[in-house]
Amino acid sequence: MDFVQPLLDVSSLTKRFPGVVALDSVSLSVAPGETVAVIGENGAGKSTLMKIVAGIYQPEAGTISWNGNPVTLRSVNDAQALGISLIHQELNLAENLDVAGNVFLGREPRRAGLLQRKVMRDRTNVLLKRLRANFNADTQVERLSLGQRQLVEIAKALSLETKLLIMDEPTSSLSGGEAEVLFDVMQGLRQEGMSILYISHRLGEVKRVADRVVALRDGKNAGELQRNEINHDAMVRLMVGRDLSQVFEHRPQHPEWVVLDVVGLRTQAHPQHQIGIDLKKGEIVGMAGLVGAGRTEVLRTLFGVEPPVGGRILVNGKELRAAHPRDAIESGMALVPEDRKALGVFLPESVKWNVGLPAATYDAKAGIFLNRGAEKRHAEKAQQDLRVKTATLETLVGTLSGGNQQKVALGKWLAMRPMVLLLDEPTRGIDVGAKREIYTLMEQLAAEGMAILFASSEMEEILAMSDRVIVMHEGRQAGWLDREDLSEEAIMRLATGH
Amino acid sequence: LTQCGKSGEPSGGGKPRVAYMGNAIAPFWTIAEKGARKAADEFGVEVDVRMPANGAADQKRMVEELLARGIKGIAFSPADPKNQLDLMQEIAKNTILITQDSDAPDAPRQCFVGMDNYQAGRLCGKLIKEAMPEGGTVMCFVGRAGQLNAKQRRQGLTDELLDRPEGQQGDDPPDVELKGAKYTILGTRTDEVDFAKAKSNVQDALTRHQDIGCLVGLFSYNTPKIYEAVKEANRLGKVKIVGFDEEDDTLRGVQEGHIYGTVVQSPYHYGYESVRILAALAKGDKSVIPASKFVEVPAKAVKKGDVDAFWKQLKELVK
Amino acid sequence: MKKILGITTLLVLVCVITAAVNQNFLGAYNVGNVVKWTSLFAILGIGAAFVIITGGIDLSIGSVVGLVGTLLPWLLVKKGWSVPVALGAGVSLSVLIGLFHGVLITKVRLQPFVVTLCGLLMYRGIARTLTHDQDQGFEGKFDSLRWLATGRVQLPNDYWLPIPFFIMIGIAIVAAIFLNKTVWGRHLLALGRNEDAARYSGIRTDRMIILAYVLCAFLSGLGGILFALELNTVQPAGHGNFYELYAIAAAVLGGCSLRGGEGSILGVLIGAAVMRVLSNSIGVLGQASQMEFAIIGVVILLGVTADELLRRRRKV
Amino acid sequence: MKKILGITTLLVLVCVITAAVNQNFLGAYNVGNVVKWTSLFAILGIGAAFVIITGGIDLSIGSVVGLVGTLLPWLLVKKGWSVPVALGAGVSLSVLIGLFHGVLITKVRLQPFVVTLCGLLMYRGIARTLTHDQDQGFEGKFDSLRWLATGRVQLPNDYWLPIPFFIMIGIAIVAAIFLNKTVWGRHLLALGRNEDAARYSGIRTDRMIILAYVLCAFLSGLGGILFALELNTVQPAGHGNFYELYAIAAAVLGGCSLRGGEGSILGVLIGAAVMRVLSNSIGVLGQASQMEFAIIGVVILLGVTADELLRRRRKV
Ligand SMILES: Nc1ncnc2c1ncn2[C@@H]1O[C@H](COP(=O)(O)OP(=O)(O)OP(=O)(O)O)[C@@H](O)[C@H]1O
Ligand SMILES: Nc1ncnc2c1ncn2[C@@H]1O[C@H](COP(=O)(O)OP(=O)(O)OP(=O)(O)O)[C@@H](O)[C@H]1O
Ligand SMILES: [Mg+2]
Ligand SMILES: [Mg+2]
Repeated sequence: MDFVQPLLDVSSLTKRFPGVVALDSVSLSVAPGETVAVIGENGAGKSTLMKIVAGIYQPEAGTISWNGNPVTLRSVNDAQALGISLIHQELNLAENLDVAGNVFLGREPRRAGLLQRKVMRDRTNVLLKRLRANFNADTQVERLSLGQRQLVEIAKALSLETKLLIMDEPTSSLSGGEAEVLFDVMQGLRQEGMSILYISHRLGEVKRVADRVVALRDGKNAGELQRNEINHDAMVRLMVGRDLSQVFEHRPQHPEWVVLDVVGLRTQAHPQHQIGIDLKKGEIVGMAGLVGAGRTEVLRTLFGVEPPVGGRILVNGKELRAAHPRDAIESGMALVPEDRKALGVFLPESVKWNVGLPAATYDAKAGIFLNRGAEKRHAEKAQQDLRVKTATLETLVGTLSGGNQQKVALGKWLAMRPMVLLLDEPTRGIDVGAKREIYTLMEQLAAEGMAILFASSEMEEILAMSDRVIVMHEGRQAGWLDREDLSEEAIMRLATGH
Repeated sequence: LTQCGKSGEPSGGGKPRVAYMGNAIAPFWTIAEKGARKAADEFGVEVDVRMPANGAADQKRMVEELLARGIKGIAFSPADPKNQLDLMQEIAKNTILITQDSDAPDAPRQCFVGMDNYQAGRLCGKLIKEAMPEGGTVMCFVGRAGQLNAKQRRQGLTDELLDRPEGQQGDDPPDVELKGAKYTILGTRTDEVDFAKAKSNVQDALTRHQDIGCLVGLFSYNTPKIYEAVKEANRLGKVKIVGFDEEDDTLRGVQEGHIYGTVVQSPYHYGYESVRILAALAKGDKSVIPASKFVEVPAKAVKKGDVDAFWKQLKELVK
Repeated sequence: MKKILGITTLLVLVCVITAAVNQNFLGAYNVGNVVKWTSLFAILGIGAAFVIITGGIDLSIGSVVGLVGTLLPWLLVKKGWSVPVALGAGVSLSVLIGLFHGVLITKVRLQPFVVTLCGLLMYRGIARTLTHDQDQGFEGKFDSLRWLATGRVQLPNDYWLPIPFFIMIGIAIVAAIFLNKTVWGRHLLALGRNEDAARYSGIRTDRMIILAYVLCAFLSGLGGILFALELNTVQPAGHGNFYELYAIAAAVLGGCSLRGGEGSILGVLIGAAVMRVLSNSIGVLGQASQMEFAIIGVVILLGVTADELLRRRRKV
Repeated sequence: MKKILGITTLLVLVCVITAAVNQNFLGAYNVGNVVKWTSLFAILGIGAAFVIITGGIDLSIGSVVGLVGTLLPWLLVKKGWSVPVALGAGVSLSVLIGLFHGVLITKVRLQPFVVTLCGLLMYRGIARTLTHDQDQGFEGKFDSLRWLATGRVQLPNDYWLPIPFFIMIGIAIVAAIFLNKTVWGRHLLALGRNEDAARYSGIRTDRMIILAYVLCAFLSGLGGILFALELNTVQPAGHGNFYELYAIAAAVLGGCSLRGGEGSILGVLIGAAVMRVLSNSIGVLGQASQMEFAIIGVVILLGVTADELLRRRRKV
């Protein structure tokens, strides 16, 4: 291979956090116009590496060169000045502003200090159209679903005059269709000569987009794959250090007893449509749809987060009038929400604290006193069952990697032994290994008789895990598919409203 | 849109409406209110009584509101006469102005009802001298040191204790120690009318000065708080207490002999006389104003000997 | 706009009721005065709004009003400084105070509540110590300076507008443009809701926050000067007490959320007007001043409750 | 624990310095008094802490102190109610006030700052109106009731502990157990951290928030009663003014974050002690009361700054 001066060359970067070495002498380089995928298990150090490159964290050791010149990145501004921009794994938007405001935040087109709103709006709309978003520049970010917000983040990154675009799991809340659009856009960028650092746990995507794959394991370089070497098994081997079979085999149950019976449910976001669901004991039902299809809305309503506009919910034959999640919990339901950072876990509290919280009321001694023993047991069990990678049970959840946070969000409900488990994007941002663990767990829970309803944007997951699938389209229940009829085409047809 | 402001209000059965304004919220002014209302009944006027929580700033606003109400006269107690001249000019321009309780000779007021707080302070100084003839240390306690009556009382007392001759008025800041031949004024502690602070100020002083001679309450509530704190410290008798005004607890302390004496003004008469004069002026009768433009309501010292009679009389007045 | 509908309705309602009961309420004299007080408090409210938009709070407003308001007559009368120098000292002092707050909050990362609470105590103490707790006033001099607060622009029919009204309108226009039309205002709003997002977007959040505290302290100082000129007499221990609450209340009534990221300058003006008109109408209607607080509290509470309930209904 | 290290050091420092300059500081009389005032303010601080832990704020504390504190002597002396009935009325009233705040905040979704600011105004106004602004006192009677505030438990060497100290310790122990050992305390902390996540975890956040406001108002009312008993006479217009700031300051100094989700009862006690000891030592050292505020402000600011800087150094 000819020697090309790399655009970015990072060598022997080391970064420590209290109790962990997040990066241990990691090196990485990106050539102009190259797309490099960085893969690794949860907590491998991918995001930390990217944040250092983007000027958010400062490394303890190591050097960063830009076009061959060593640079020190003290702040986001330093990195931006070079032409480095980052789409964060966890969304960071000013929800009080509209989409255009967020896309141009910090770099607003201005004349004599005055905002040029029209320019912002027009340019944003062009970007949104390019991403085929179903909202426009004037929409308040507050009103967008998680997936839609991710599109805003992407639009924001695209709007930058960037030489190196870092995308930290940009598709974790996107479904296949939107991801395809993104890949088209990336293709275009690449042709314009932009370099891209791409992080994803969806190995199929990585294979599609990457020129080269760099793997991290436990904060160290674990190897590289050139374009022609990239395949699923090779990537898994680098990340995990051993083989994992590619496809997860779901063993369908044949249950009879309907534990969750939803009739004519109308949600607040889409009161004009009625939803009907019959979820049987031991069954795993998937919920598919495009971004903003209304899946989260249905799960939230079932869980009592907001009252339904109409319809009935029967759990185990008893009518549930959920005015509060607590009512839903009491009737045997649990929900692992999509937005784990805001809703799923308490970041500034420990693993033990988080896992013990829902069950605390039921474990209490004399009805009111905290039962620390039970709390510890739950936490230990969750850590074992889910293989949460944490230094101790006292570690703050906020310092765990995204995947491990997700495990905590799930783990806190296991102690409650719910009859109906609602999962909203259960493997969002989770690595292949952990994903398998979660699938195994879902499988096992279903076998024990738990009924599971899960919303997912990942086609493979829907196909692999579901006994049946509900497809949503713009708040409407577009149709049901039985396992025999499941196929990507069938789902997409319903999801796009054809 | 026609304007029908100045003609006054249709309410009140045609009686003219006058206003009586204090300079703070205190029992002193509640007694004055009694007198004002009594006079209003007797002389056929309606009276609006106003007390500002926040001194001069509130007074200005209240005056504006009263004038907007079409009031026929105001008996005003300036919280800061030197700097409230234009406010008083504004009153005088729109209605009848008299001052009461504290005077502003430069203002266009028709007359002044009351007495000098400075003289009351001198009187208090004399009480201290009687209580502590051999001399000693004195400490003052007050809600707001900057407020005029507090300033005058403190100055009068200071001048008396430092043996400045009558007619020679000093100007001493409240936060310094003043040494005289026999008497030393250790300072003045303020509490912003927070009673808890008023009490803990006394406690702190008792802790700091184990040999303190006399504690003086300049605002009406200060004296009872001094009394309580001294009692709790088991130093009644060893520490002399002198005060101002006629709070029940102060008078009780005087009765018991634990408070040496208190200087009382007669707020009831301030109220009564002010409204009497305003009522007459509102009806066009100027004969109520003496040539000196000074309607005196003198202050006096109440000690153990005369407290019973004074109290009985007071109770009758405010009934 | 929608956010201030409720409070505007409340304002109109109070005005209509008071005018119906006592015609003098709409008389030239009263209108001029209400406008004057509203203007003075609105200046403080605008300052408070900037800080509230960043998600912070400034409890020291009243004490800054007190300190600067005491210093001005003290420097002029007791120390004999010239007018421009004394004014300059007051303004610079307040800017420095704001800088001090901002730096402690952003660089030392102290909580705004704590920093400005200490400020509340300190500036009050300094004012009292410097002046030995003596009332300060202009003693009938400096009338041309006092015109800034007491001057009037005559209108037909005896009506007049006070000079502070024009000062306030000037400030409000600049503030509204700053907040809604400039990049900086945009950044202020963004960091108020999500500081990380703003920082990751390359906004120098610390500078913007410091700026907000400087603006607030500056407007408090300016307010302090105007209040002092208007009142003529200033009590170091009491001048401006509780004004931070009025200022914050005006801002919050006007639609600023204490969670940050929201606020409208017009709203603040209306909020300040509500507070002043209420207080005035209680006085003009001849209610006992004991009840003034209670009535203001109840009316504001009814206003915001109605507002919230209406808004919720509109949503559903 | 670590969070209160700084403030404890500050407390010890102030004590040592004051004691070195004036031995009377450690004398029986002064110690008893300081302990008493600390206890009274700590009761308010504990109440404030509960509300602050939910991420809210209660500005009405001082007015509730004022209202309940005025009502007690008024009901007993002026209205001739019996002691248990009057006490019961005071306590019920404060609980109702808390309920009212909590419901407005959780059900009508008003901002705590607004609700309790209106409360500040209303309860003060009610107290003043009911009593026509007259001072209320026990007039030398009810000494056995007043024992609750003025009673003493003798210790060796003339030292004594005031009854309010024991009341406060009782409350503090219950509060600490509630906060750290019970499910409710856990729920309170959780919702303070993140109300949405708490609701998604099945916590009835509304009820817990209401409970916090009820506790705060109840403790304010109790504090109001004790202050009144201690002071013998109270002024409706002034009693308790600014006490909310002292209470909140005690809580914040003691490690409660105004962002919610954090707080320690022991910290609040120490925070209250710092405030009182500072004030006392200024008096005992004979500083002018004009400077008291300034000194308290500066010392607290230095304390929290040092604390923050030290903590940061430890982290790095
Ligand atoms: N701010 C922080 N404080 C302490 N520890 C941290 C912090 N951020 C990351 N870590 C730790 O550093 C390690 C690397 O985390 P990082 O977020 O880089 O992982 P990742 O590869 O991006 O994982 P994921 O795929 O789950 O996003 C983890 O062990 C994590 O717990
Ligand atoms: N708080 C809200 N207010 C108003 N509209 C909302 C709100 N949250 C979501 N929506 C809208 O409701 C629709 C459904 O959103 P929902 O989050 O249920 O979709 P989803 O299928 O889960 O999509 P995603 O994959 O993006 O999470 C979207 O169009 C979104 O814009
Ligand atoms: Mg990551
Ligand atoms: Mg969703």
